[in-house]
Amino acid sequence: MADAKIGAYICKGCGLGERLETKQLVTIATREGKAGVAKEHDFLCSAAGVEMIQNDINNEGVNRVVIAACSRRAKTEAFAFDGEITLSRVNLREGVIWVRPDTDEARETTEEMAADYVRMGCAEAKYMTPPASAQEKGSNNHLLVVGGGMSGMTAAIEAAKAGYPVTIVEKTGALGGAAANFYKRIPDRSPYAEPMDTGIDAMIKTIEADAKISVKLNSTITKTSGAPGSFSADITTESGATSTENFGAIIMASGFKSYDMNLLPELGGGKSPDVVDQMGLEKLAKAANGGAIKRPSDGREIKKVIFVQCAGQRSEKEGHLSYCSGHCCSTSIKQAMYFKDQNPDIETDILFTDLRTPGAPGEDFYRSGQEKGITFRKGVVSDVSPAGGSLKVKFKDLILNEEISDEADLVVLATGQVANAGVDIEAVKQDEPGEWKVNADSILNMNYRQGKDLPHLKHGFNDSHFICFPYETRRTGIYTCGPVRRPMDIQQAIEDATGAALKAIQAMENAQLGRAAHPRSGDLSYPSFRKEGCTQCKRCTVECPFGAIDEDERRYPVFNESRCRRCGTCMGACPVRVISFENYSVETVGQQLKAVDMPDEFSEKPRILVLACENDAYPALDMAAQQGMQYSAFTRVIPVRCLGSVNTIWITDALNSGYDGAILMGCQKGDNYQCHFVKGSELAHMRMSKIDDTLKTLNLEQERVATYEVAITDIKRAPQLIEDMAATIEKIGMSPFKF
Amino acid sequence: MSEVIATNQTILVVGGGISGLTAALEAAECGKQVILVEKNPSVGGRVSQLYKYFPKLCMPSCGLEINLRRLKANKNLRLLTMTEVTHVEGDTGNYTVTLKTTPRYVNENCTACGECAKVVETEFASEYNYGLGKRKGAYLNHPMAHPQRYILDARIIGTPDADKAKAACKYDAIELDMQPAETQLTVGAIIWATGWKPYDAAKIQPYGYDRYPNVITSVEFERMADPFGPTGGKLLRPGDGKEAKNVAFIQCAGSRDVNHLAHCSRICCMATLKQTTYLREKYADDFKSTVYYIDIRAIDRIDDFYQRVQADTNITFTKSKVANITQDKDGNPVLHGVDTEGYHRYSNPHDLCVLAVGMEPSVPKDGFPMSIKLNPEGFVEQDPANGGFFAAGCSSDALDVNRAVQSATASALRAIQVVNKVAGMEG
Amino acid sequence: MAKKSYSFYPGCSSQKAASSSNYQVSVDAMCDVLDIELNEIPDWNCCSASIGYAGGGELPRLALSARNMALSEQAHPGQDIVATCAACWLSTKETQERLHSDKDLLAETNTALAEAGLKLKNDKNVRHMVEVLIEDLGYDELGKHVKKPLEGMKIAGYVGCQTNRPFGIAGESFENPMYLDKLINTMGAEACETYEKKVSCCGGALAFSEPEKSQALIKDIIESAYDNGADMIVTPCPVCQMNTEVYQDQINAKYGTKFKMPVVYYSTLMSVAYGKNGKEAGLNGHIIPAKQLEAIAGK
Amino acid sequence: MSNYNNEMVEKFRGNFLKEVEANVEEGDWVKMCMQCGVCSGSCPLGPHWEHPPQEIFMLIRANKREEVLNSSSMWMCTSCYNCIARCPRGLPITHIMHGLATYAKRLGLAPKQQATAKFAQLFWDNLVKTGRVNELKLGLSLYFMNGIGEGIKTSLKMKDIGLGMLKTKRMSPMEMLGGHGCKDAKGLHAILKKAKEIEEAKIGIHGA
Repeated sequence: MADAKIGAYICKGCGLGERLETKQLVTIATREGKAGVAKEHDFLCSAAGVEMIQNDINNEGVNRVVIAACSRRAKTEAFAFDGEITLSRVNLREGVIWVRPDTDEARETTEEMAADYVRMGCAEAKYMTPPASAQEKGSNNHLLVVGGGMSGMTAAIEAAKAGYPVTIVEKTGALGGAAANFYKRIPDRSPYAEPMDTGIDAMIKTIEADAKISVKLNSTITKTSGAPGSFSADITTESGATSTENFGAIIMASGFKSYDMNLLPELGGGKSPDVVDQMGLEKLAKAANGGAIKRPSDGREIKKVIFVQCAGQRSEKEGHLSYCSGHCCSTSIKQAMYFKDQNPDIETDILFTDLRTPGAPGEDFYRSGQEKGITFRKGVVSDVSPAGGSLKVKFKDLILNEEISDEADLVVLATGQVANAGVDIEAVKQDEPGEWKVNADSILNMNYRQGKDLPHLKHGFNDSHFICFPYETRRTGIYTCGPVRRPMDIQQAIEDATGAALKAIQAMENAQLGRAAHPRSGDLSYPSFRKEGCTQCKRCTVECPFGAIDEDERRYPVFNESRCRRCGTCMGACPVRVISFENYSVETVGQQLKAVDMPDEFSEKPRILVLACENDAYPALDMAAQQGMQYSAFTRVIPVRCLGSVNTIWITDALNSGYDGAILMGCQKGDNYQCHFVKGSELAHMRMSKIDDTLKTLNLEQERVATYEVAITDIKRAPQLIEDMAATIEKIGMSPFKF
Repeated sequence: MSEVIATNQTILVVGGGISGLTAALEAAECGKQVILVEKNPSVGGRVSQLYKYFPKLCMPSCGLEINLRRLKANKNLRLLTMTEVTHVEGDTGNYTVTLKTTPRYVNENCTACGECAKVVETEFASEYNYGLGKRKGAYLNHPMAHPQRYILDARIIGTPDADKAKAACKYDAIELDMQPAETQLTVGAIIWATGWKPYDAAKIQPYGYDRYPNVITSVEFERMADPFGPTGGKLLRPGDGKEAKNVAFIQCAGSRDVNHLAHCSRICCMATLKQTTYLREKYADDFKSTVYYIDIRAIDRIDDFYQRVQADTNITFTKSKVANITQDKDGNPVLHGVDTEGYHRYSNPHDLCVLAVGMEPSVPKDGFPMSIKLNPEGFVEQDPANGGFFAAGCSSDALDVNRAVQSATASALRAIQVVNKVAGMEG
Repeated sequence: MAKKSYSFYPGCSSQKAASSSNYQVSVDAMCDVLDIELNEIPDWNCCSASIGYAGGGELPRLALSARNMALSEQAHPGQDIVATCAACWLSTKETQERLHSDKDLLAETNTALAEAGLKLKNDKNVRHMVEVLIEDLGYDELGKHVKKPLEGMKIAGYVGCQTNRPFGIAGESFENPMYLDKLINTMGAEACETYEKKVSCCGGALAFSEPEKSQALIKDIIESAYDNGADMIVTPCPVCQMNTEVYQDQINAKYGTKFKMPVVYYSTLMSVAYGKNGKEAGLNGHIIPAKQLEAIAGK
Repeated sequence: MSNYNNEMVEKFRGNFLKEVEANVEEGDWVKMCMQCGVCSGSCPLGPHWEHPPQEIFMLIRANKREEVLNSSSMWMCTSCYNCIARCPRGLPITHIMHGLATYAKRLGLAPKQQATAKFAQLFWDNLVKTGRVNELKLGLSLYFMNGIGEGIKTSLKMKDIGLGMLKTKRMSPMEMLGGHGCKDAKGLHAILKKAKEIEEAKIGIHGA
């Protein structure tokens, strides 16, 4: 690859020309920044400005572009150049002139600020190389779907429709899953009035007829390894025969189990064959197939059915489910219709506390149930017990405010869905490398360092933690869908599975190009590591939020680039600093903070280093500038991919080279974390708690280093935190470590 | 507007809210050519007007930042703002779409330096703040508005303000003679993500939204809670600017009502639960709140959040559809009705009454550019009859953000199936 | 404007020497000015109002109104049926709609009507006089005829229930209808825009059977008119008029209030504004005299 | 008529909702209530309802037959139509209340001495006689409906109003003798008789 040649371009637009000595900045870029080309321009983001730069790239061999203008968040499209280059954005607008007053007193320090940022930009450029994208790119585009129920079948059919080959692995002897036992399903078409065919048979036919879809029944996954584009899975049949196949991505649609109603004896669970759960009733209805549903106990005809909603759900009682399964209200309405449609004289009472039939389909279906004469009562059931050939149901009617004792021939308990999510990797100890064993309870049996199944989120479900990103998986290339993710009905499962299929396809397409999945979508950089130097401390393998790094028998990390999301947590974790990305490394940041011109101890010009998360804190500071807020001219901000990527060496270096304070700004941590790299902020706080020792040895005050959780909306607070640090430094004085 | 290139392998996404953004990004990140049209000056849609999300209480702008980064970085995706689809012809895999772009009067040169806004004097009610508070005639809706480019309100064109703005711009970014433009494109599939609008609260006459200043809508309350909203994050009664510390929330304001919206809007219960937490956030323990509801629909794992709010002793839940509202001499809305759990009558004065207004499809039944199968509520049905036209998000049903994004992701695949077939890529 | 003709259903209370005979007088005066011809349905019968239910039941009740409509169809083909009494309008319009939506019910009704040799096609609109004024003439037209603007008069427009719900006047809301206020303003008087008892119930027929309960409601209606600075109340409904006017003394006795609030009909108001004298405007039919109107009418 | 009651109890044993759907005006709608309570809150005489409408609908579905039919609640309906205007499910509540009241009366279960029940009957009888209401007779019969003694008291209480009405010519003693009426009262009676027969046959009242 061609030698590095820095081209530094200083913009004079947006008042930069008036506020700053741009000539001076050009000189700094050339002399100190060693820029091969350094130019100023009145209006850099204009067609002319951009063309000027592109020409230098094409004709002058510039391959390290430094744009000293506005924030990296502005004019991004304008500064998207062609060619193998790196791009450094020096934030003179939002980062300097907009946060400083336009006064003569302020002029000097503002100029210094700008000058430092130009130095920093050039320093970064010097140590970056254009990302070449991962060497080993998986090119397999064959989708593995684990689970042959409604969700799995949908994912398979939809992916195949888009042209991708699919293999379904189903542990039972037939496709269809739970829904195969349903008599009918909740309608998904207006007028949303009548239960409709489940469509299972049609789907199975479609799958059998589709050359792109192969099905392996009575089979489970006994080992999963590899990465997006190059997964490998051992598929083992009941008989124990195992075949190993390669896949590009994986969809886990392992569904749910119904909550065991025997755990609800107070509601008659297990006390009488005439008390069934919703799945039980589906079986009865399927058997009756439109005819009269008979009592399980004695085959007598049924005159009255009572449906008990929220059975063992939405309850804090020991062993109950604290959540709501979402579909049960509509399901009970559907099931009451089984009776009403067959014989309107059968009484069907639904006892609920909140009737949850959302959306247009839900409310229409509720009304349809009422029209068919289903009785809805807001009530809490306290006891169901067999009594004289029928069932006695005790409940409090909350509308009539009255204890009621009613009789029924059949009671249906709306119990919840329990995710079939494999082993909880937080709970079970992981096998040591080399001693890896199959776990019968595991769905995927991944050989990942961090465990055999996907991390559970809440209540044992494999959902995404993020509201805006329901498919933000923590195991790149592996997506869950259907009730294993969140309790849901068929309609939602179909929608969910279709979405998951897209993400899986996207993961395969990304892998082929060595591209990262979001949040750093399209990032071609990848972590490389110098094996010599590695001390096998395992921090990177343990701390990687996405389980991207395995260990070989000798405890050396094994990177799986396609699993990597480029957050740099491994880089932050590494005590011997052998992990780096082409365009983001211990050097690219370390050299920036060293490039700063450090005034001496008596100058009364302290320096404050701010390492800000590029997704929340940095935009917050940008927007503060837009709003005309100001902060100390002694601040030098460096955006980082994630606070998890902050290597403590940066702080130590900063302190050693005379910085008077350092602030780390990351996202919210804890259970309700907002860090899109899961633990970045968490880890940073942990690591920084250890920096105190360093401070002691240098005998510096602890207040000089602060770590904060900063949300993107902390537009007022972020600058304030900087001001606070400035004030602290005033109080405790300058660092003695200036050279 | 520079030349837009599209073929019948291009996917058109209509609507730049979170659903449209998601659908467009997911498709583009699968390597597809995507054109995203948004009728407003910037993308982000309704979620950009939210202070927080339920149940995590995290900031929507956090996810928006990520999506904007994805958008700026993706060369497969072309964004057209201030553009609407006026007509669609053709069929699956080969649609001819007519786009109408209304003038922004500001071109790509704009650096968002803000000089034009400084000189323009005329102010207008802020759409972004649902009419609470004003904005200049040259403006950026909010700090994260994308494209980060100002817009001149058409109403100042031809006034001295417009000339002042032009004079203030150093970059020839302002073109006062910009004209509406019509473009025709060929696309293979259409993702319809035009979302929802709040139901017109004035139509719910018994609640007097049009008569009592201290009866407001949930979307207005949301803007008030935002530190960068019209009240700087203070919960003030429009009537007299007094801080609202005893706040009533009326559920199903327009929803589940055959006189208004027959459907359940799904999100309102959760939105209200979320908004009660704003009261605690602002006032610690010094507040009271009553939620008047028919059923609290905190579906699936979100029910935890409901349980958490229920545990707050300052918040009361009353199972009752409020009959009507009157106003006492202090300007307090007085809510009249019957608590149906055991029959208790009430006439409760509150500082402020928030109507949890329902979700109405943005596009009226007769407003579609081609004939589309809708359900009676006006949402697009998933029906083969709609061919290569797929609804995403709230144009398909009243959905929360999470489900809207799922729906958008699914619709992206459906569209990809169409263009892949066109490209003969199967097998 | 050309003469407008309607098939008119006056109703029991409008008859000579009946409780709202003065309403009829003012309506005649008003229609005379507006060139509206009201052709009385020959031999019409009582509609049984809404209180008749417990005596008559459903079908007999429907039959009553059906008979009137059938007679109207015979005598005034092509003419809308117009009523001035809220109860008459409501019962008739309800019957018209019920029989429209329920064919069996229509058949049964006709079986009953056949006993008197009648048959109902049920093809007529049933309208309230106010609808005629607003929809067929419009405020502008109504304003044109004002000879004596009712200046300086503050009037509470009391719409009440049955002229307003469940049908009401097109384009008006149930909770805050504006048409009465607009009429008042059109006549040159000032409407109490903030009169919040506008659509509250006066107890209707229960003023007879449940006097205490009803008078409690009536008290609030009048009180609020005073609170809003009204000189008088105007209403489109005979029952409202009767209830709010005649019980004021009893209410004063019970609650120690000093009510003496005149309650007139919109038609009274209009007749006076149109220059009719007190007698023509039916002002002499008020127990609590509307002195300001009398003064103007006297001029 | 209480044998009618027994027959109905027999016929609909244990299913009051079905009974209401079969025999009560607009009774089909009862099942559509979703217990929001807007009707109860909208009723002008609400505070005087022992069971407000929405609760009555629940009682019906809960088979509380006597509790509903013996109740004075439905008789509190002033026919203001607020409930109908506001009901989110579009129930014709006013008519259902009228229907329930009428039905209770037919079954002989309506509260004894229920003023509105009596007045409604007086009103009906009054109007049926000549085809038009005779307000004077109606008024007097109303005052005396609870016996002479009561009647004198009430009349005295009402005399001022009476005088006022006389003075303003909104009432006339002449009404005592004949007064207004339809010419074809005979035809009207025939119509009403037929209508009654048809209706009662439908709901199983025979020999009435």
